[in-house]
Amino acid sequence: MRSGISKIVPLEAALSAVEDGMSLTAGGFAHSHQPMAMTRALIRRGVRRLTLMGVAECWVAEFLAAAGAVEKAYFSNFMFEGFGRCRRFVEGVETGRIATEDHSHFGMICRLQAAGLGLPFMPLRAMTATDIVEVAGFEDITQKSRFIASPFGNGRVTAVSPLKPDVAIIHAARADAAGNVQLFGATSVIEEQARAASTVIVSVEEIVEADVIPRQPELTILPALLVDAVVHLPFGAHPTGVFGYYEHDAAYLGEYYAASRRQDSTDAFFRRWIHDQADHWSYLDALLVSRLLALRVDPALGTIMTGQRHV
Amino acid sequence: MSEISRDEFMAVAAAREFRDGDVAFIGTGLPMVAAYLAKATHAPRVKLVFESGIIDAAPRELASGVGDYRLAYGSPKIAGMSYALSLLQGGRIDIGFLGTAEIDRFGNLNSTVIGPYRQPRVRLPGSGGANDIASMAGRFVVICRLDRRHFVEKLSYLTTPGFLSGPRAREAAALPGSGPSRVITDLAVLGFDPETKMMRVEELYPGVTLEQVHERSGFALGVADDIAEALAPTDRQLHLLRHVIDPDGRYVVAANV
Amino acid sequence: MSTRDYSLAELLTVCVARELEDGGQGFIGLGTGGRAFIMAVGVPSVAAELARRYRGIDFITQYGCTFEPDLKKTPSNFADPYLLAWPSKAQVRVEECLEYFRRGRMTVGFTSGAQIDARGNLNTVCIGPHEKPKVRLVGPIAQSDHCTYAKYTYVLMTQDRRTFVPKLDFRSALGHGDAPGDRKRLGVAGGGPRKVFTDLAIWEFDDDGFMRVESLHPAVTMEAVTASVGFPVRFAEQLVETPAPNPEELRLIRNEIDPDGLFLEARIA
Amino acid sequence: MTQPTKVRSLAEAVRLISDGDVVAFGGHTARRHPMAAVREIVRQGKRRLHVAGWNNGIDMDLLIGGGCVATVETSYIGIGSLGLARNYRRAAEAGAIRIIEHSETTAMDRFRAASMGLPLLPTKTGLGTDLPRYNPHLKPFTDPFTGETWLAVEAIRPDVAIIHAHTADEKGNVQLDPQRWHDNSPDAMIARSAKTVIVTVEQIVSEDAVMARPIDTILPRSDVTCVAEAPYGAHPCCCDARYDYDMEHLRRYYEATATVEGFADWLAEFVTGLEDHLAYLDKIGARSLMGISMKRTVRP
Repeated sequence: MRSGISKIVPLEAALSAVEDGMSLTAGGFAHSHQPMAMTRALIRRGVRRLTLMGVAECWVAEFLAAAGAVEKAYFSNFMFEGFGRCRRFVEGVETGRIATEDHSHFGMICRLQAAGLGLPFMPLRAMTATDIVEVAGFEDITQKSRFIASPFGNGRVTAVSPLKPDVAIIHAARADAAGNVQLFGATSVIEEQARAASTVIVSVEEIVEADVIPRQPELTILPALLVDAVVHLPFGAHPTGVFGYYEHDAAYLGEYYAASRRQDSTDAFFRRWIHDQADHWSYLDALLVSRLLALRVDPALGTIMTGQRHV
Repeated sequence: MSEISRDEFMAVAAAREFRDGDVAFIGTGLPMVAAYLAKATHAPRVKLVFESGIIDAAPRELASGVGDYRLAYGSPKIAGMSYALSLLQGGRIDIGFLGTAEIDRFGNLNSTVIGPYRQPRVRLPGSGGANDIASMAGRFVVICRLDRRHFVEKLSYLTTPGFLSGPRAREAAALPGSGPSRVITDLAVLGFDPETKMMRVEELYPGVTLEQVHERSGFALGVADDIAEALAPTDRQLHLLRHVIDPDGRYVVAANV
Repeated sequence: MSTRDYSLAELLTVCVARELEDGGQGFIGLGTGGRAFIMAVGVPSVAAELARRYRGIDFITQYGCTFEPDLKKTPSNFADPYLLAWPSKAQVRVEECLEYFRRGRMTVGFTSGAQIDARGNLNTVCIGPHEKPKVRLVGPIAQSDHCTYAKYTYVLMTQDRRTFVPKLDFRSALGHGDAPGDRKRLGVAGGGPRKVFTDLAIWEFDDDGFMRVESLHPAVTMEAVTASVGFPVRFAEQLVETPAPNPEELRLIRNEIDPDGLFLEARIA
Repeated sequence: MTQPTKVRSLAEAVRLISDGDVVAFGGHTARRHPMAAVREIVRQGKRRLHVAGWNNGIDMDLLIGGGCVATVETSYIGIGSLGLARNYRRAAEAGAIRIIEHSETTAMDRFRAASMGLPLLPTKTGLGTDLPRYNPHLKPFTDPFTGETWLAVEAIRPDVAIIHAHTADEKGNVQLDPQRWHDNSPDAMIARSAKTVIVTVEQIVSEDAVMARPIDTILPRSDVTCVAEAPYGAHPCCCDARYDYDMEHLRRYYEATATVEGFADWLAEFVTGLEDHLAYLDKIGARSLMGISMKRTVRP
């Protein structure tokens, strides 16, 4: 029988799970499906001293770093495709405010996998013999990885230790009230992040009736058993995009990137778009609905329909 | 329009690195253009895997990156980053392409920091998939401008393994891939001496001298015995680059008319 | 009346259920709320299901374009987006759904009106002269179609001197016309109104096409009916009390067909 | 030959309407009426229109209140479950508009006959009623085969038809989503009856998108004069599976129309005081529009 318990909660209630000093991982990559509305809400609330356990959630990392909310970062790559470095994040590192622990993408994924699978370590064939495993960041280098021989005598691998985030924040396409979550398009590292994290908070574009999910169960990226709370946040990934709904807002990203040259202009940007907005709805209204609707994708192309090219 | 730009030479040189039937791991930029050029010409059976988890897409227009939804068009399989990287570790990827901030004579790369690791002078984006590709792809190609800022005697940080310290070092580290096969620059195409694993000049673009190449490297480059002038792009390749694959010159800028 | 253990809606439901014919098809319009909803939608819906279960007849109900919906999955809101998702046997194109009338397939049209006259003609257009009415109403909707083509029409409405009038301000639907044989003369295929179910009585039509009281609801007097109607009232020779629901009918209605009162207590928005 | 684009701005499209035109509207009850176009008609101050439909609501009530209408031809005008349409009622009770009465099928037959290229269609609906007295397009005639009396429903040939659909490509091929209610085919009849056909759509899409499901094309481009993109263009009416009614807004409208002054204020706030449809959407705001949205993804 269907469970009568709903996991749909208001944004602030869901984010009460994120406390100062906790470790956080976030979904998304490049300019796609990053949980930006939740990130803005955390910044508005003044979250502090976070440890990121990140893979490719560049915008989340940059915004949190710009807000002075990041203390440490385990990660593999934060950069803005088509723009360049995440300026506030790198400045935090270059001034010593943010301590880092580098990985390759797969190395980071393996550490999350180890946690998610309940294993003491995960072997991989990358990172070996490089400074990633030789040069210590804030972590005891011997506790990060070891080059080990297989007990079966069939080779040597790098073993990495588990990383278990306190909270994963994820933005997806749709969910039902029970907390089954679906996503279209590329899934970044969401499955590993959700399995690893102690608490999983998901924001979605749409809440759907319970009978929608079982029609295409293969689209379900997170079953309800992995999800602690669901927040309904249409355009909740803005200014990044959500596959099947809307593209990233290139103009907005460009505006941020220009502002991020300096901390004071970044602060002004945040004042306008985060601190001066009472909630997600006022943020969307400040952007204007018409601007958001212009980001809608075409059903066949999957992107904003621009002039069609026939080659 | 018939004058050929350095970008076009680089694109064509990169395209040549594909063998028909290769499964290639592709990132943003010039490698994307080279991959589509190869597929449209000598290597139609090349299959592409993108870091974002998109497999073998057939985009109608050039994507602005591996996260661009344009890249998903026509893809028969869209998964996640973990899936794409698992294919790499599983030995399914024949060739990868990498850019870099620094490269040394053994083809090791740095995309992490300039200066010390803690509180660096310049914090770079980090390895991302670069280390994974260099460690685990069958072979990899580096695309990089040839100058002393990029070609350095010693890396600030070894993010991504080339031949590490030289012969047999990759074997000692149990890295499954065979390492860098080519370095494509704006002046010349470089390769590696099979014995010493040190970088050497193999092809020069028309009008480029060996002296110019040596002058712009921060370390001593070897020279291949059979050094040759790089093959000029064919008319068909130029047509594809300029009118079909990258008509807006996003990654491959045509020469000024 | 106070000692009755059933509601007016239940009483009417049972009476309508007894009328329906095996193999029939009935059209139930949507789009009213409150009390009018109970009369126009609630009673016919539950009656049809009761007739199926209690009498074992086969009867197709058609809610606009929706054929034979699953009453167990009735939406709590009849706004279109919810109707869209109502599991049913068919959703036909909207202009086709009315062609079941024109092809003569519709056995019963359930209808209502702002005014009815002694010959069962109906008005849903205006009160007062059409050129400058006192009250402009919604318009004929599909009522003229019901009354033209359906084999029978059952009218369900509240009875008072405003609604039961000697002369309509506008005749938007043909009942039995102005004189006996009018429908036949006009070549109108349907049989016209057969019964009128109100809060006080059930009316039938005599051979001349005049409305007459067939039964009075419990505790309703002939005087009360006469006083509530704007035309001379005829009573059937064997005037009876409207037969009460039996316990089994009530059990089916309350426990199985409409346990949440969606239909007979108008709990559908 | 290149195929011409039929995309126009909503304002350009509505400028195709002249004062005094017969204008037919798609949609029914409180569902998928071309409300963005209706508001633009009021904004442009069109006058003396003969508006025709088969089952209408806030679309015609707003046009009547906006002073655009001389004649109304339909079977029904009401504001959903809220009640009577008050601008309509006021105008009718003041004798300020002419009303041509229809039952649903006769209203549809007007369009159906024209869309079939016929001068009339026969019907029994309306015989023995007052409808023919108040509708010059219903006239009795004798069936030449049987001698029976029928009513002839005269074909209508509107100057302009306006319907709202889900999508169209730039060439004017108009589609509805696969998930829809009864496909609302009278809209296609209404369009095919008219001399000029304006289609507003939720989204202009690629030709790829149209060609992926040709069975959902309700009007091929030869039936269409122009298409204008109007997301949430039926608001506050519902639009099949995409969005629900905006009951809050409908209620506000209903209450505003209780008085002439109230409606004037409403009109200034939501129609005449706003530059265009996008400004209207910005005013309605994200919370309302996202709140009524039922399916925003382009994926199945």
